[in-house]
Amino acid sequence: MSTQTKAETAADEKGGFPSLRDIWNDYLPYWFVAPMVLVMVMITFFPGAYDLYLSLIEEPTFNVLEAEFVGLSNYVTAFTRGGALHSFVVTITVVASALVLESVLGFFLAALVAGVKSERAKSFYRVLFIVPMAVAPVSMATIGRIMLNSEVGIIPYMINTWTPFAAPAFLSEIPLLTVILLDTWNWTPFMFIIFYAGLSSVPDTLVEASRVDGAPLWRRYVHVIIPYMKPVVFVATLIRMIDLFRTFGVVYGLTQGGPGTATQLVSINIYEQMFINNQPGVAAAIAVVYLVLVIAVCNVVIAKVGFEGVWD
Amino acid sequence: TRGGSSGTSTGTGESGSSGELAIPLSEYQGADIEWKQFEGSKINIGAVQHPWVDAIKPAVPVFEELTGIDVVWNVLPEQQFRTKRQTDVSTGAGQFDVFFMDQVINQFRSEGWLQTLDKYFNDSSLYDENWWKPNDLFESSRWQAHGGGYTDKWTGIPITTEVQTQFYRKDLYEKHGLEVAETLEQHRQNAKTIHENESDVAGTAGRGQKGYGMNIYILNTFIRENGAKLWTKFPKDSGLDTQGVIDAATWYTNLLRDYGPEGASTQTWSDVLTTMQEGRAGHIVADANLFWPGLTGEDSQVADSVGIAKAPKPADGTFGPNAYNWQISTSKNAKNSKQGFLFMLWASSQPTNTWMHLENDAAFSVRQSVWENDEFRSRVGENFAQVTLESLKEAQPDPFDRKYPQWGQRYSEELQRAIAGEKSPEAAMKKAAKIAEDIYSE
Amino acid sequence: MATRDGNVDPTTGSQRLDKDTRETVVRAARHGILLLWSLVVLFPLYWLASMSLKPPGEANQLPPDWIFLPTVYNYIQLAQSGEFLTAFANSVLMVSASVILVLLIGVPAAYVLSRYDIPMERDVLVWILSSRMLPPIAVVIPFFVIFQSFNLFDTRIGMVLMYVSINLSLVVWVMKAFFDGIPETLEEAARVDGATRFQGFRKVVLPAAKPGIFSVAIISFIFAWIELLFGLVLTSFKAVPVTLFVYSFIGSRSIEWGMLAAASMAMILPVVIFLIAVNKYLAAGLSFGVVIKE
Amino acid sequence: MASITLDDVTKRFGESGDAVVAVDDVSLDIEDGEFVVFVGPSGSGKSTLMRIVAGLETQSEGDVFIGDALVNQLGPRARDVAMVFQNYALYPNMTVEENMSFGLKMSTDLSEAEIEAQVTEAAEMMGIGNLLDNTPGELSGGQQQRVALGRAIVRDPNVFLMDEPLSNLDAKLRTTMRTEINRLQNDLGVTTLYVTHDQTEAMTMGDRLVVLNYGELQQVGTPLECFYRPANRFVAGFIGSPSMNFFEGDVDGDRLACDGFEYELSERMRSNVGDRSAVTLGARPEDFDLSETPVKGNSVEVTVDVVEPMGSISYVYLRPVDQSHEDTFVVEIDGKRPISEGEQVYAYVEPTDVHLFDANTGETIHQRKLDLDAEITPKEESQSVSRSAE
Amino acid sequence: MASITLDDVTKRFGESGDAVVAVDDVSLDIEDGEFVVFVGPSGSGKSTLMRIVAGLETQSEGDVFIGDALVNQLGPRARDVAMVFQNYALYPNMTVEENMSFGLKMSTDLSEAEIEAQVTEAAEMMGIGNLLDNTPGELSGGQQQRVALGRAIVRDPNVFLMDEPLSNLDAKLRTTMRTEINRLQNDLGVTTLYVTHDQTEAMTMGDRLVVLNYGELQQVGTPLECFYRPANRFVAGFIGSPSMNFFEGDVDGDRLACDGFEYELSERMRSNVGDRSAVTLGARPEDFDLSETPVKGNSVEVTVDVVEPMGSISYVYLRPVDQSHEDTFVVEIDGKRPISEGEQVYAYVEPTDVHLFDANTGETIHQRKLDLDAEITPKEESQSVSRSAE
Ligand SMILES: Nc1ncnc2c1ncn2[C@@H]1O[C@H](COP(=O)(O)OP(=O)(O)OP(=O)(O)O)[C@@H](O)[C@H]1O
Ligand SMILES: Nc1ncnc2c1ncn2[C@@H]1O[C@H](COP(=O)(O)OP(=O)(O)OP(=O)(O)O)[C@@H](O)[C@H]1O
Ligand SMILES: [Mg+2]
Ligand SMILES: [Mg+2]
Repeated sequence: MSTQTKAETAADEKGGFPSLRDIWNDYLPYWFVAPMVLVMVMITFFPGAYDLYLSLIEEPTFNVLEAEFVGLSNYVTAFTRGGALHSFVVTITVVASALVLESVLGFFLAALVAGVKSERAKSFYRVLFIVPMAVAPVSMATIGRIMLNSEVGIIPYMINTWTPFAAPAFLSEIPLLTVILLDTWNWTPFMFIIFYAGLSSVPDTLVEASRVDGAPLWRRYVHVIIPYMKPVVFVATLIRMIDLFRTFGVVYGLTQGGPGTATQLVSINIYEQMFINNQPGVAAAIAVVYLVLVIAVCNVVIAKVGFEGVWD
Repeated sequence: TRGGSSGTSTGTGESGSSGELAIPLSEYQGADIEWKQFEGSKINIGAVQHPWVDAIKPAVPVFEELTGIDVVWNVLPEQQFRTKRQTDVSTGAGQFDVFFMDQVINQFRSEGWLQTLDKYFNDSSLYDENWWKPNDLFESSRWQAHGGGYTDKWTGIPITTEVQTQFYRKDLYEKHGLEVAETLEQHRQNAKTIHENESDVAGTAGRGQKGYGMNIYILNTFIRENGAKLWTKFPKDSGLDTQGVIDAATWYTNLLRDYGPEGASTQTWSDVLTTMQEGRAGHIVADANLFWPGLTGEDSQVADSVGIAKAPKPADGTFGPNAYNWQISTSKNAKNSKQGFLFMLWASSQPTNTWMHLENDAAFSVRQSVWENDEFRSRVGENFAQVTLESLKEAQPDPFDRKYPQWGQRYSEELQRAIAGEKSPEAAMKKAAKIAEDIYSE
Repeated sequence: MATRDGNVDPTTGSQRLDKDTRETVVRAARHGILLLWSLVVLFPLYWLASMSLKPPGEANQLPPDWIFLPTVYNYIQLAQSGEFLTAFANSVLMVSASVILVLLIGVPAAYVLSRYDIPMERDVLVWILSSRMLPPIAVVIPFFVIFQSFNLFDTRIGMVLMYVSINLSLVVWVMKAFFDGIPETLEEAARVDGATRFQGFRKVVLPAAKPGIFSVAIISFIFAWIELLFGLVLTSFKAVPVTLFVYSFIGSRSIEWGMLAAASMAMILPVVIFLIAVNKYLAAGLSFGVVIKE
Repeated sequence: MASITLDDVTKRFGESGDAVVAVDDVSLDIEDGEFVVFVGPSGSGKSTLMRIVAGLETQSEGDVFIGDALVNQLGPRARDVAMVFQNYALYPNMTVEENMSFGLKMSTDLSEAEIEAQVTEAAEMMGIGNLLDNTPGELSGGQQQRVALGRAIVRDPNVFLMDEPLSNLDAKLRTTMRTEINRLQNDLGVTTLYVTHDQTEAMTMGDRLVVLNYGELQQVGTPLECFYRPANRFVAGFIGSPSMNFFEGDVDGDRLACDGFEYELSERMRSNVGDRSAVTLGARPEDFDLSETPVKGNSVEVTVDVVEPMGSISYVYLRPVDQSHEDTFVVEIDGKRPISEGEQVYAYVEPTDVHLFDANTGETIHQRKLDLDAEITPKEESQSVSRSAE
Repeated sequence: MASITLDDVTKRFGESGDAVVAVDDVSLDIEDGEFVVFVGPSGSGKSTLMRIVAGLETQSEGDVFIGDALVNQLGPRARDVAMVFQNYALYPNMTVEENMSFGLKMSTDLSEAEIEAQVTEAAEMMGIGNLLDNTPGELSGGQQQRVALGRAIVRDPNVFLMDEPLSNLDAKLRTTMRTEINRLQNDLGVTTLYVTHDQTEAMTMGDRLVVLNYGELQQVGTPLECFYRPANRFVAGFIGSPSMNFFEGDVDGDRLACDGFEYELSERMRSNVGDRSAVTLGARPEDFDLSETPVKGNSVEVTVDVVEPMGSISYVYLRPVDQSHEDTFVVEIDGKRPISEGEQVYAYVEPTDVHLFDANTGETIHQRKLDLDAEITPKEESQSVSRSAE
């Protein structure tokens, strides 16, 4: 750690042992990170190691001595019969489009709400816009299915009766788009709330300076406000990206990855391999490849965007 | 409705030891079984959300009184239950002493997760053949409990059976002068007539969604009736690319695509049910015992106009509807398998089954005697009971080989693609055949 | 003073709208868009609510009865179900506890990550994030094993820890970003004022980071509140969260739309209450917020 | 390039009940190209007034015109002003160069190269040419302030608003900057409002001074007018450093009885005093002479309290020997003249150098005599608002 | 209460390759209770030095002692210092009262009531008593600065560090505050380091001045020492406002040939010059006399370029008639004396008032003569470090 961790106490001045309070403050950074590290070690190493182990053996067993290691055969299966590649493509499509939609929409809404003058209206929007996140995935999927159902769903009904357009069969004709839009409805709030909090920590003076400098509204955002809240924007987007990567519940409930495998996200594939096809080894292999991929993506993003644009 | 049935619940003594027992203990005490030998212990039952659970729960105090064993329940929807069951057995945790089993029987068995029950059947303190009357069970049910013919051992005990029949709108049939279809061609013609002459009503509806309880479950009926079968030669030839299969798939796909509702390829059984309930389809082929209560119940807008008949068959085919059994089994690491076995016997016994079907709206008994029971027949309707009973007697359940989940899932995906119009049924079935064979060729 | 023409901007020579008019237009546009999105947000919620208030069988009727006589039948059923209330209370308890705990663990760690030079910082950050990368489905079995061996299975403590673990990386990352935005001079001033590092953190930095803290609190609450898989696999009786309960209305024979909707509505409620409770802190950080004028 | 007119401008902060009146009914005409310096105590509303002109703050009442246009409704962008903020308000995420070029990019169509050239030139002028790639966090206070100033002057706006732009610079740099700003303003002819606390800046930079107190206009006039012809006691005391000494006195015929001494009023003073019974006498430190003996009339015998040597001059704090309280007044003497604390001397002011103020309203009733009167007499009627001050 | 010793302290920012040396090998002894004023151009390392003493920045090399203790390893809390930050660094979420009492709460055991009493007293002293419930965002610049100052002075630390604490105050308030700070420092006897750009503050407040340039010590001494006995050309030019005029010249026997005029060197000068061929002549603006005729030797004929009237004095910018370039120098004259631009006059400085510097190193080689030499001669050897400056 940096020079700042240096002891701050005048231990030698007082002589004798440093007090508890001094020990607390002198090693504050260590105390501060210790619980986090502890939890992290617990929740990362074991599951990761387990999946790796599982991906290398034939039959799942907890007895390592009994395990029959089969090398990369599970990986081969994953990419041949397992449809791993396809599900990566589907996942990346969903991640990329939903991420863009949600970020842009979330920021746009946050900025609009931040500019609302009336405190009460502001509060109203703030609460309302967050609520979709609170709809449990079970409800989302079940209710979503019925609302989108071509026969009995209210949304196709409304489109058919109130607009000149014919409603598409959401879940069979445009399943991917449906999934993306539904996720947008569901998770734009996440971006909204973080961006909103980020916006509220931009000092007024900066905005004022840019106004005097003659920047039109959008440039103020592009050049002053967003750069200032860059860390927040970056982190929110990154986290959302990762969450999108592992999206499961709603999509599974909605389409079960179908029709066919049109919406078979990696998470759904892993689920099916594990719990339906009962091929834990293949599931674990996909998980391992996937984890490596996501870590690589994050590393690149963090290195390229984070450390070269946000944190330097 | 059965409002408020719970996700997970401790089912110990809902009516408690106080009050009347639902079924007199004497019905059981006559058996040559030492019911009380595990007094004071407890069993944990993992179950899916199923009418069987609702039907049996009020009777459980009887079992508790009879044996002194406490029963606790873990009831979940199918998908969630599957996750939990698999976690439990694959890690050897053995939390469930008794749990619902379905298509994965043979897989679980070959993994060594399931305990076969024969040693308990052979234990005279646990089993009395004369009392339990195994031959009262439908043959198809017993066959499925033996791994669909893949083993000669009991893998569990069947508790419910479902068989496919045809439901149709009597009013619409009357209006358009239609006869109830006996052949597939008639079935299609009826759909066509309704589809073309009724606004807002589709000719038919059917499961298009993938999954082994979904589209292929229905299709398998027509496959067998077309003279084909799954695994012409196990494990070399899946039979999925035979002409019979391709014809069946083409017929089913075209039926749904031509006269089915929008988005048929994503319809699940519940969508089909809802569609029919709301009067938006002319007829369906679906599980008699599960759909009948729904279609005639208060949720339904067509309660008075729904008719039932045996499933159609090809003009030159043999009748053989698909049937499906839930069974309950016990795992290798379960701590109270013997107690569990007692529960299985008790739950599937004639007195319990009869009571469940007389006192509840249940209609899924695995016992022929129940279907022949007059009181039951008058409750559910003579026509329904007769159609179902006849169908059950001739039912031909799917044989679930050990890797059925793997290839079955892919097979259903292919069928779904065909229904969605992404590829031809023929191509889909050929692909499915290849997948199935590949899986075993490794 | 001579009266002057106030509507022409001399610098551009272009006709500009009067500021009041312009403000009104902008305001109308702003609220127009916001209301539109409100509608998008509200319609499914409205539909959910209406399903929960309709008698069985009418939930999915088309054309819908836009106006109908609401019945609270479903809610009464819910309220009478002791199990629902137990699970609900259980969830509230576990989730709240987990939010407090995750903030206690995560916020200080985020502070350190933001303020100190950490060796291999990037890798540490990625590592923390990696706890969030795998789909829960891929890690639930190992957790089940851990829970079994530490006797955490089906305990509230176990679930609280689980919730902490799913939210920790979020809290650490988001809070790091917020701390990055708080000028270090504030702590310097505090330390010169005789505050210990800890006091500087608690009394000066934390208050400035309020919007961030409260927004991650909300998000963590929601993530834990709607969490399903871990609740499913890691509990069976005593620590069952309310999410699982919603499943009970998806039967093998029919879906109880009204009950499902009522339970879903009931699940939204605590989130809304929580939101309203912390609402005012969401925008009270360093400054009084950017007011985007024009 | 534009004139600025403020018409009865008032700004209140907070709820109407306990509102702070930061600017109180200020009317002001600033000509095109004029350089106006705002002075006033801390909190007197200078920054607020600037922000109102910039369009950052909306006045509670009154109108603002830039050129002939009423700009009440316009934002800063439309007003085309450049501003140096009191707290710099640099963009922390941008380098110095980006900070300085931002305004140009936003408000002009100049090419990258032109912008760079202008920014480099301005940065060189500010002595921060070598810091162009640093971010504000890496700069010293004075460097930051110069960036803030540079950011404004690279532009070619209608109006310059500069809020204490040199407060963190050392005297030498300040002199340079002062000259640069003046030169620039002359060259460009941009109307400029300038806030400063520095007497030198106030006296030398502006065409006119605007003196504010508690949000109210005290006087508007050329620096020398304000210095030699203060409209009231507040202005007299505020302009000039060290500030004017005031002595409260009771009029007693042709004498003024102050605490510790009596002062004989001249003819002109008497007529100006009229029938007031209490007036305040004011005399600037630099107008006093000290002598060993009471050379002239009106000499006051004083004790030297403190001597503050300043180099070329010294400030001497004196207390009338007969005075009942401990207050001192200050006089300025030649730095090389030896004088020591405790010494007793006589202080004397020429009667022509004395101001008299109404003791109640603070209004000036008698101005000093001035040789260069002609020179500083306002061309037009001096806009002076006299109100009671302090 | 403690002495402060800096021992070869160096501070570099940035990577070793292109590091900025903000403080360059500074050694300094500050006595217990001393009031030391740091001056130097913007960016010369004053704030950095303060921050090193506070423990906010760790020096790259060297040791810092407070009292007898080596404090390199101690944080600000253990050093027990109070600091006024150049940019105020007020806590934005706290009210003025909370801002001011924070330090007391953290570093003392005083009761709530005592703290409140002290804060209220200090706030009254600062003239911000009525703003106690406001947050910093609602204050004017000067008010914020007073809060920052108040926050420091309510405490009773070992050392006061004040970084331009009065830069945003008006002259009058500044005078008051100056006196208050001095009084307080006298009363408490707390060692104080004070950064200022204000000549008056620099000359009047401190016991000693520390002059910095480019992070290097230029001179340490009493204010008058620095003024009258500058160690080098940089100090000579930096202290005093307007600053000393410099003329480059070539030594030609006993004459100095400058551009535009020749200057006859006195005996003492000649001996001080030694064998240097190029020296710089320095004379302060206030030491010049202007006359219509060349009264004395060494008079230079000059043209009046600009006149800056300042009230009691005026600054006149002059250019030697024969000079080849356009540069002017400045002289200070009586404000009442009439003079107009373009006029031709003669400027003259007494030979005793002239400084000479080595043209290459900038080192002072000849100091002016001084009557009160005795008074300002350092008691001990003046710590002066002479290096080439500018
Ligand atoms: N964090 C930093 N990183 C890089 N350079 C720095 C940093 N802080 C200060 N500097 C540089 O160090 C030098 C000294 O800065 P310092 O703030 O001490 O100057 P100062 O004497 O206080 O100036 P001023 O009077 O303008 O406040 C400056 O050139 C500045 O740019
Ligand atoms: N946002 C605000 N809310 C409440 N009061 C405010 C606000 N801004 C300024 N004030 C008050 O208005 C008055 C004038 O403030 P202003 O900043 O104009 O003073 P100033 O003349 O610039 O002073 P300084 O020389 O100290 O910068 C002050 O008393 C200040 O406390
Ligand atoms: Mg101000
Ligand atoms: Mg500084």
